[in-house]
Amino acid sequence: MSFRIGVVTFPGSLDDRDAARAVEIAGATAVPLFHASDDLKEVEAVVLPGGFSYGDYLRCGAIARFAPIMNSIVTAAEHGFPVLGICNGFQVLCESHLLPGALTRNQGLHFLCRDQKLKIENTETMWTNGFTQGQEIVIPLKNGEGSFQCDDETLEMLESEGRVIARYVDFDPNGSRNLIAGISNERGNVVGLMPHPEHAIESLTGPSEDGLIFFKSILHQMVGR
Amino acid sequence: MSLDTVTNAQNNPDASQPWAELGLKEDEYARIKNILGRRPTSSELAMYSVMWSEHCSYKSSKVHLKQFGEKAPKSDALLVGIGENAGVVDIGQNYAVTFKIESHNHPSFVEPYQGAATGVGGIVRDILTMGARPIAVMDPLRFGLADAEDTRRVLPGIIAGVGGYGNCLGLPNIGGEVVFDETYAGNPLVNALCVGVMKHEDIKLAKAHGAGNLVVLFGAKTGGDGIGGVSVLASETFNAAKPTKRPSVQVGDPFAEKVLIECCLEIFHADLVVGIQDLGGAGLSCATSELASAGSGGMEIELEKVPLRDPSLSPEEILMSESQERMCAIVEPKHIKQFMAICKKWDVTATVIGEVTEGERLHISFNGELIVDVPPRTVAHDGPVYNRPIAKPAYVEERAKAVINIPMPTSAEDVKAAILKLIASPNIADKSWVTSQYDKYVQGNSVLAQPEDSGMIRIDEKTNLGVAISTDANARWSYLDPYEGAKLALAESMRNIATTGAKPLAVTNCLNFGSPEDPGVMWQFAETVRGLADACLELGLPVTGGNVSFYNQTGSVAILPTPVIGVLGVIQDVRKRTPMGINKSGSDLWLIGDVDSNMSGSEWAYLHGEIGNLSPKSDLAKEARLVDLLLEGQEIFEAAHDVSNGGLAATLVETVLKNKIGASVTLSDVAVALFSETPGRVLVAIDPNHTNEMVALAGKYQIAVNKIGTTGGDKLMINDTKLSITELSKAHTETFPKLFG
Amino acid sequence: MALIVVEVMLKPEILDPQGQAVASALPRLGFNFAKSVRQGKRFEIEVEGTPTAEQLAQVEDAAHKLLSNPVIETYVVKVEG
Amino acid sequence: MALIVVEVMLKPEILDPQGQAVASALPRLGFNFAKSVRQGKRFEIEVEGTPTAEQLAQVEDAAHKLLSNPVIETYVVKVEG
Ligand SMILES: Nc1ncnc2c1ncn2[C@@H]1O[C@H](COP(=O)(O)OP(=O)(O)O)[C@@H](O)[C@H]1O
Ligand SMILES: [Mg+2]
Repeated sequence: MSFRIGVVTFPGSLDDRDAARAVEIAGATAVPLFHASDDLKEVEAVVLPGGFSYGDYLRCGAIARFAPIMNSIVTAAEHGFPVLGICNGFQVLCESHLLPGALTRNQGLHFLCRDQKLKIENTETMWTNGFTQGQEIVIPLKNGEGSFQCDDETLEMLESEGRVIARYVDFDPNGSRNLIAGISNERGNVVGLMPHPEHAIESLTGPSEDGLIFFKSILHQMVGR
Repeated sequence: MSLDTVTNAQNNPDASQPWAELGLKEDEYARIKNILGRRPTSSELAMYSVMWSEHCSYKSSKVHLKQFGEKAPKSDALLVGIGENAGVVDIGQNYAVTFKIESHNHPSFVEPYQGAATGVGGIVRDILTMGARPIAVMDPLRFGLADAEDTRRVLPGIIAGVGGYGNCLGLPNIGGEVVFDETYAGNPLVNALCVGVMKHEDIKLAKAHGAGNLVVLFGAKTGGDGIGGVSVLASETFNAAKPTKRPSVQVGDPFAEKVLIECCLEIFHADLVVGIQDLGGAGLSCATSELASAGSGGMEIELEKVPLRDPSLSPEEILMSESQERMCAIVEPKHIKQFMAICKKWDVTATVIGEVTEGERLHISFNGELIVDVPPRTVAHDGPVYNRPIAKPAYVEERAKAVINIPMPTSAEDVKAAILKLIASPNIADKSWVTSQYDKYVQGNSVLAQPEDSGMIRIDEKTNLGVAISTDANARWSYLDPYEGAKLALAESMRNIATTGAKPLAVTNCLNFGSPEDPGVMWQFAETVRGLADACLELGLPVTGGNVSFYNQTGSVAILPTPVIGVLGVIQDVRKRTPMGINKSGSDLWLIGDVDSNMSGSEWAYLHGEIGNLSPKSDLAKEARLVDLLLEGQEIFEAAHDVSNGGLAATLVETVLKNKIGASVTLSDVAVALFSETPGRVLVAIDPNHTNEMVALAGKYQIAVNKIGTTGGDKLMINDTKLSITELSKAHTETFPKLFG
Repeated sequence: MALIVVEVMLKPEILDPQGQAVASALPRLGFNFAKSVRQGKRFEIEVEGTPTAEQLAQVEDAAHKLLSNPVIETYVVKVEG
Repeated sequence: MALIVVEVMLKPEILDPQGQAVASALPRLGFNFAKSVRQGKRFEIEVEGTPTAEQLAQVEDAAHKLLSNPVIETYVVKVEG
């Protein structure tokens, strides 16, 4: 049986189908998970996709955090279960305190959709082990609230522990501290990423196929164990 | 509190009613009385007044629009034609596609963000109503001068609104237009297009069939949105103190619409509706009367069951409310439980508010009292029809005789300065400031998006079947000659489709004009429709639907006649699409089509304060051959880009800047070659090995082709004019950030 | 130094999706106190010294022109501390 | 019926691009009163009757858990009218 990765749909999730497509192209089986149930359906990893859960009217991810499925995910993640949060998913992970910091309004105050260059800074996490250290990739970025903010102490901790997994290169799209595009938790099983790897899996529809490596990394990690 | 019931209307036949305040003419009011055999109740009056408005009844445009039916070309592709919420086209492999443009001009001037946002929301519901999953949006926009104070208020709000709503729905924005002209000051045009896809068997119609079937209202609760006018009635029938202020501004809730979409799609998938209609303009009045009118029998509605956001609403206001994010479905009783369960899953409020009846009347009651008793057809479909006076405005002949004198550069230096000036002008400049606020990636099927000639969406991931869409208008040509202008807009849109490698299939349109009460404007309108209908017939493309927006004028000054034409095409294998940008060095650049020296309506003329005299004449037979040439030659085109606004100069610069690969070209009569906007031209890049095929295509389709240069290098060389990619890029991209921050 | 506060709220008749989102989230978390929730903006403006009448008039003007959208919003100006 | 208000502001050390945008727009419109501007949120919560101590404690709890994000924001709960 092939490796099962869950993709959660919250009300207002948008990139759930795209994330599922990425999972499948990477060679795993995508399993739809619905916010209202706490059943993880025996998946071995979970992707929290992009979108505007509950319209993001309060704060991005603030309401989704309380969904029943998140209770299960938080508990599992604390025991090493792999979770990738993309964009809104990253915001949900921060609101759930699985990751430190918060994502706030872009410095330019506009929603911004562009092909963004990133540098991969940590290849040890479950979701980035397929990259080479310092590898530069281009994947779409699209958000209105992607500015990573935290206090100095947290920033120092993230940097010293090597938990910044990717940084913006050449262009600062949103005013994130230290140009942070993505971070991981201490164990490296939980990763949050603002840009969208699931939109860079086929050159036909994306700027590159670099995004696929995130999904292949987890397969490699789990299947090759 | 007094309710104006049907009985009351019978007993007090002479009560005076505010029909004039509601925008009805005296004879229209008399006609309503005649239809009903008594005076209308205040609720009936509200319904008739809004359904017989220009916006809902097309009373000034109907007599002209019927040409689209009369002159319709034979088409096997058309599954649902004009008259439904949106037309449906067969694209093969059992897929059907539906698309339509609608305007939200005036609301966007009043409140740019919300006006534009709800414009997107409205057209998406129209597409959803057909049973389709919405898959992309586009936004043709027009503004007053770019540096005008009010444009700085209106434009950022409209862009944020289009993006805010569309992004939150998860619909990729794959194209649109941003055009500036003085006449749009005070009358910005916000046209929104949506395209959706479904399987043939999933097509839904707005019809209420089957006595005993239930009428279900679902989605957002009803508030007082957009009913400023009807409050006249409410304050007359209600004497109790109540809030008299009703917002004329509708506020959108894209999250509510997103869950409504998912909810509807699940309901469609389970095949739970007999008919369905979105609530747009005229709200419940429109939805109930249209459903009943198109159906087999009558309908009974219990209005007090409508869930309210504002409990103080009167029945008249409930009928009129334009609250967004609502739908109305006809459901067989045996399916209602499952229907409700799906609504509950998505947290969508759903309420049975009535049922389809045997009779032929639409009955609406409020707390048991009958307040509406009408033949639904008379409300929805048999509104007044006007044959408005038409007169060719004097300016047309005056312009035709005008002598124009536009400076044309000759020296290498002047050519360089001219190009830099042209590509920095707001109409030609890079629009990324706008389009980067739109998500073009969501759904993962966007094969082409702005700034490509058309947007292209993959429909099937296995077979790679796809559709392409483009919208175009050249209002300056339409101003000089609306008949030709419409034909040229259609030709351009069709050419954009073929340039990317798709075969044009069907047409939609949004006709934006000044006041129909001005015979000159009415002439522009009539000529436009005649031109579009003739062109569609000649090109074999059916009009599947559209929208008319009148009264876009300030005082006596109307906007330029602006027929926005959308063409949809189909491509069998999206992997073969042709992009616009030069993608390798060492290729040959060929210009397909001839140039002439008519500068009328061109951007270069406009930059010198001139609109010109005679619009170019369309040659549709040649345009059709060009389409065939483009489709047959697709395999050899590495890149292709249409020549339109800004002429070859703009085309060359855009082709070079896309991937930052330069080119050298040699042109004779360089200024005309660069700045004339002669229609029917496309620039293509091919491998030199394919020269013979290129020449053969030209012969076969009898279209002139000229090799004008080669690709490569880090600059654009035109004869002895050198422009580095850096300076081109700077000139092209600086304009919008400078103007709008 | 003083703090001038401008509070901007949507007019009561205008749909407030933000407030609605909060209102429907609260009971899901077990909070049942709210009859309704509206969400608005709060601007904290720091000025030198005690605000003068003229300054307050200016703030009013700015609240009307920039901080609020009079088509759909209302505002209140307050001096705090 | 009473109004409980929750005011949520970004912590002073957190970047506030919205407040900054207002601060730089004001002088362009000829307003020179502001030393600095911060933008936050205001929630107006309607409750039945006069708010009880227990209700207020609940609102505090909701403000902490839902209405604000303690990582970047602070909040104040007030009773108004
Ligand atoms: N310019 C036009 N060309 C073709 N069809 C049009 C045009 N304007 C309106 N129609 C058609 O008339 C019908 C009514 O239009 P409209 O009231 O805008 O529909 P809806 O209320 O569903 O938005 C639709 O089928 C629409 O496609
Ligand atoms: Mg409709």
